[in-house]
Amino acid sequence: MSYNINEKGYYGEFGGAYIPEMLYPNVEELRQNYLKIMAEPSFQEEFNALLKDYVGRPSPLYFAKRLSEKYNTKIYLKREDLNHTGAHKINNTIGQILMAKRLGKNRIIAETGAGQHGVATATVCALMGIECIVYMGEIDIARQAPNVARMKMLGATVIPALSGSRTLKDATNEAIRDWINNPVDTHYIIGSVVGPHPYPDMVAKFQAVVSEEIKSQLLEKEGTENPDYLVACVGGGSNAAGTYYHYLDNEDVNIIAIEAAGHGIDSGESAATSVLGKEGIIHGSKTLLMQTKDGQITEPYSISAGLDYPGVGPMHANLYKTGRAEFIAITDNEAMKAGLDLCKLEGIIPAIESSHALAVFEHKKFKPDDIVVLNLSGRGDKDLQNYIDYFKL
Amino acid sequence: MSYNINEKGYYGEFGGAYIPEMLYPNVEELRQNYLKIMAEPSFQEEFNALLKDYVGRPSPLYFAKRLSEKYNTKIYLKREDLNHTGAHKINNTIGQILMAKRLGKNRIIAETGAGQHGVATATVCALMGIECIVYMGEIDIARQAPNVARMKMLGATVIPALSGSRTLKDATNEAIRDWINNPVDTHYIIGSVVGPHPYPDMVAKFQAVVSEEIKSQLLEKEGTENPDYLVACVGGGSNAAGTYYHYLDNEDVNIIAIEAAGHGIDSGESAATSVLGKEGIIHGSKTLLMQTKDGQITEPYSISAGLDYPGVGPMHANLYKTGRAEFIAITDNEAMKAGLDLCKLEGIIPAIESSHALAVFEHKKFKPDDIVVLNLSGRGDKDLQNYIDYFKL
Amino acid sequence: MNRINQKLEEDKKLLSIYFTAGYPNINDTVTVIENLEKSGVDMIEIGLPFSDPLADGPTIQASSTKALHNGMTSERLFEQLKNVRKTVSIPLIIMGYFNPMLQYGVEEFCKKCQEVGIDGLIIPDLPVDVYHDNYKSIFEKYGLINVFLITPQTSEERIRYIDSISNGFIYMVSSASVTGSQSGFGDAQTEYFQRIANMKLKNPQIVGFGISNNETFMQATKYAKGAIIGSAFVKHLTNSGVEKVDDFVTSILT
Amino acid sequence: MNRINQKLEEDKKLLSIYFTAGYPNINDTVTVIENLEKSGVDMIEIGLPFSDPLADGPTIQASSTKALHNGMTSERLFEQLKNVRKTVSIPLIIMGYFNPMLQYGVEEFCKKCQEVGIDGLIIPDLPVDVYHDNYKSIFEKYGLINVFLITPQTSEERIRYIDSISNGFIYMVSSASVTGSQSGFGDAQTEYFQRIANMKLKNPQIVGFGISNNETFMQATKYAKGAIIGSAFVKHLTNSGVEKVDDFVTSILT
Ligand SMILES: Cc1ncc(COP(=O)(O)O)c(C=O)c1O
Ligand SMILES: Cc1ncc(COP(=O)(O)O)c(C=O)c1O
Repeated sequence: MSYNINEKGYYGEFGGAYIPEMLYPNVEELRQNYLKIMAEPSFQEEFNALLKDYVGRPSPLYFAKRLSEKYNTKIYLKREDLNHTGAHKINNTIGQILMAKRLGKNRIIAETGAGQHGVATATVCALMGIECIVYMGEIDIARQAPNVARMKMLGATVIPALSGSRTLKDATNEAIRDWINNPVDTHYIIGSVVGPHPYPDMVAKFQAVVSEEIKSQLLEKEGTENPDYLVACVGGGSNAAGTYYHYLDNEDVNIIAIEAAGHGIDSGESAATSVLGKEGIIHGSKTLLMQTKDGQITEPYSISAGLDYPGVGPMHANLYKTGRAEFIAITDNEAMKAGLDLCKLEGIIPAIESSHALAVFEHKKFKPDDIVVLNLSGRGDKDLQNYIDYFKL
Repeated sequence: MSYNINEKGYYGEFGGAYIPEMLYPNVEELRQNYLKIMAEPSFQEEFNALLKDYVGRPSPLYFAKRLSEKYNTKIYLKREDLNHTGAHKINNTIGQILMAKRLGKNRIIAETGAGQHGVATATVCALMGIECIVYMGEIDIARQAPNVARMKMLGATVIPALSGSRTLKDATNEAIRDWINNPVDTHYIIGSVVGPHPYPDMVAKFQAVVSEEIKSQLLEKEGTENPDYLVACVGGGSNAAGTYYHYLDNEDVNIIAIEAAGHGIDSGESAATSVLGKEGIIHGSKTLLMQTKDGQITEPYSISAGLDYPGVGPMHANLYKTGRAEFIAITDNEAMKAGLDLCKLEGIIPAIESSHALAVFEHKKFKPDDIVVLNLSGRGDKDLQNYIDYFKL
Repeated sequence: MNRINQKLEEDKKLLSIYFTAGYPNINDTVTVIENLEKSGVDMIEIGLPFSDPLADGPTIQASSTKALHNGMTSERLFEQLKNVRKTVSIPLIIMGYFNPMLQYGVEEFCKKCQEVGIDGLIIPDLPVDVYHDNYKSIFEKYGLINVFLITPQTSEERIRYIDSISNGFIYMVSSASVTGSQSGFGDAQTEYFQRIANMKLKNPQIVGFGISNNETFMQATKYAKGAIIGSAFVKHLTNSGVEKVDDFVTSILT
Repeated sequence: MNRINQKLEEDKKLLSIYFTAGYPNINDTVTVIENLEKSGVDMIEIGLPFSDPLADGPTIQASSTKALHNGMTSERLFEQLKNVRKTVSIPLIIMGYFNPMLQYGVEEFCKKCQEVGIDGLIIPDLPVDVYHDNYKSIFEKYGLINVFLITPQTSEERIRYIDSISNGFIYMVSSASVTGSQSGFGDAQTEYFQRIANMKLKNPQIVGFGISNNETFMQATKYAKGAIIGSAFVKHLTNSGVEKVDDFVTSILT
């Protein structure tokens, strides 16, 4: 049994491309070409060179000594926070901008939640001299102000999404609308393993460099490629997909996915899709999503803009359904505390998204000789004001 | 002729340790031990491991294609902005915290201008679980708010310096006062190649990893270890010292040092020490500094908090005096424009300090086949508000 | 014979109107339908509101949000339509996104449609292939016509494929865009309308998106069998209420 | 014989007072000196203000800033002191940081000191070695005593070295700290005072830093030859002005 995508664009029963006909030419063009383009030596070469010299890869696999002591286990942090622009998102945008160029596109659109994907997209557009429009929920614009400023510096146009919950979901709707309106010259750089096939697979493949590096780094440090556990937070699921990718079918390695419980699973203000979601269609993909029994998509809530999304990518829906991954929901409070803890113990200020992953250690007891690799998906510079307000520092 | 330090702690006629007797035991303890400790294999091992796994070194040497095209020369950026905490400063604080531990110190103080050194110090203190006090000018606290927030997150105490120009110079005074008051258990982590011997040399040696990496990276990319030019901004001079270190005595390589001209050399609001300074004593070191004819230290001005310092380290005073380095002064306006240019051309938001270095290309014409390596000393996240206000974005 | 097919055989250009069920007020649905028929409209698309209508522009999205807020659901809509066939005889189509239908159960949804007298469905985010492989037989079992969209970017090959599996009409999107975003048609549209007409498809085409007045209605129907008006009508409902439906229809037809 | 050495030979505990030249007002310098002598002070340290007085606490720093603001410079100070020896006979020491002296020219500075009747210098940031190698002969040429500091952290060996190159007194910093930061002495200080006394140095010691009233003056001079008051006096000047110097000195001595 494989947990990877099949030829039809499905993970088990999840995935596919549930898109309006207006998007068909774009998505189909991408579907027909993405694997071929990614396989071209010139693509590989350019992609790898940029990851190395521009993004700063490989990102370190850092043994967190004081954190490990606190929880009496062996914790390695995969330092995606050290990437250029401060999160894993750039791995994907580098790949997609090269893809867009080869598809002859000269206009880029993107949605963003935490703003990391928006910044990463604005960045690669500046790098290539291509026009960039980023949709961002009005609420997220307010709570991730530094990233809005960065996008402007980089020359991108940031358009507020004013509908619905005015967060990531709605920004995605707006981006899709833009794409419908601009079907020829525009490439839509989706920021996570969501959306219609082939996006979930393409984004996962661009992020797969994370687990590729983990394998060789862990081999060097521990004499084995296999950790006992992989831990990552799941908004749409791209940092998690990258972390799991090369281990998906290796059941010696346990997979843990962390979702945002917001004020608590039962509070009505949550984004814990696996617990609260049901199968359905969101943003062109059949997956798990939070919805009313009538099929209206629920407005999610999380303190973390990057996890404030009512769905998960189809890969994760399948990992949940099959039991391959253990899903744990972490509240705002637990995440914030875990984030501050990392600051104090390791001198690393994590993105609030990543803080959710870090809270796993208060939830689950690991054995002293367990090797736990956790994706520190981003740095917390964008979240400083939230932390400061929260802790009244 | 060597441009490195001599046994007495001088670069040519600059350097020495002009300190009150109250500081003598501390500085002397350091002077007697620093080379020995740095040479210990266990020190080297710990230092290098942290630089790799925690800081994320080597930092890339990135060929800036679009910038190179614009200026018709070959521009490589040494990406210190990708280091953990976002600037070169961490190279030094990692070294010094290991030094402090070996000297048995359990309390750390530091001064900071842009806040990068303060953050880098707070970071390593958190990493090692050591108390940290950072002095920062009141003006700098206002203009580098994100870094103040970061220091708080990391558990450091930030104490405003309220005297004088309320910038870096005054923060340094306050830090020195603290050290005088706490002579036994405290190590003072100076953030640049300034202060009494052995600080300038010690900090330069910790930063020397920058030029060590440039040599091998350039060899890989261009088939030679030697660029035609090295460019770095000079506040106190630590990123510059690191950039030049292994090339100091190799006169095939031209050295360019960029200072902050503020509103202009003759405006009375400047920090261009080489042009405006004279020999004198500042913060324990004989060097060039801006002063009245009566020997009072002048209050400097630069839009960049990290360059807003009336002196330079003694290494740089000597490079200036001997003509080994060319010094160029860049105004606020030129720097800001160069910074925005890098955003738009390369998708990199530089620290305003580094933007000064980037303005070199508007000042000096390089040949098409010149290889110019420029130290991109830090990222601009801390400066977003300044850029936005300046450009009314 | 399905009412849609019957209507398409009439020798006239058809005017089809879209509105959102439960808008402006929850119980306006049937009133709007009745008034539309009385005003001389040929066909009606009843919008089943969805929280995330990604093919729709701001006007229809706002009406959907309002309708949901009013309490509209699939269940409620079927309830409202229970007796619609006692008073209305023109073709009725439900236009909605796939997720609410999926949650209702596709077969159950189709069954209910048949029960209340719905003739067809337009589901923008249900792709042709998925329909063909999974749902075609269900739709047919309940006598429902499924309507597919084509756009100026749709390839000739794909148009022929869509034509082959369609059995009512083809919804010809005037330009690739979300609803409500165009005003007036240019050369590109005319060229496109003509190109499609020349393909001599087995299904007639009805143009949608961007029709808002008599002029655009005339342009659109020069080459096509009919035209659908959505946003412009919803705007009219917002401004003038359900009683003035007549004014709007008159303004389009004359 | 230098006035300092003469004074040190007197069989009494010495009270030395520090103040900042040109403070509170630019022309107060000589008035303060005269009033101090009249009040029974044994020795005066005239602070040459510096922009960055890193061994000083807030009180003295603030007075320096004010004095600079008032226009005090080395030149101006020498000007003010031109006739001081017509009215004042106790030892006068200039205390200042090295950079202003360096800019003035060290030899020129020393020459001026001699001309106006200055007996010695205290330069906190001129290290013993640098003095010894570069400036000792100049100081001696102009008959100036240079005073070095020791602190509780200074090693015995270094104290002996400092004693060997001193020819006046040793400035014994009561505790390692900037000026004005202690209030009262504890066991550690007493132990330190005693330890130094037991070393039987050739130069007498005068205690500075942390002396602010009769009690601390008595404690400090129990083992040492005298004591220096700085911040407490500057505070008094700030609050009570130059005419009330007498009150302050009386409060210390009785
Ligand atoms: C730092 C960080 N981590 C995680 C996420 C969540 O996205 P994903 O689940 O696709 O990794 C985001 C999204 O913005 C992010 O910025
Ligand atoms: C990014 C950056 N560059 C340069 C400097 C200037 O310091 P130095 O001259 O020691 O490199 C600073 C100081 O804070 C800085 O933050």
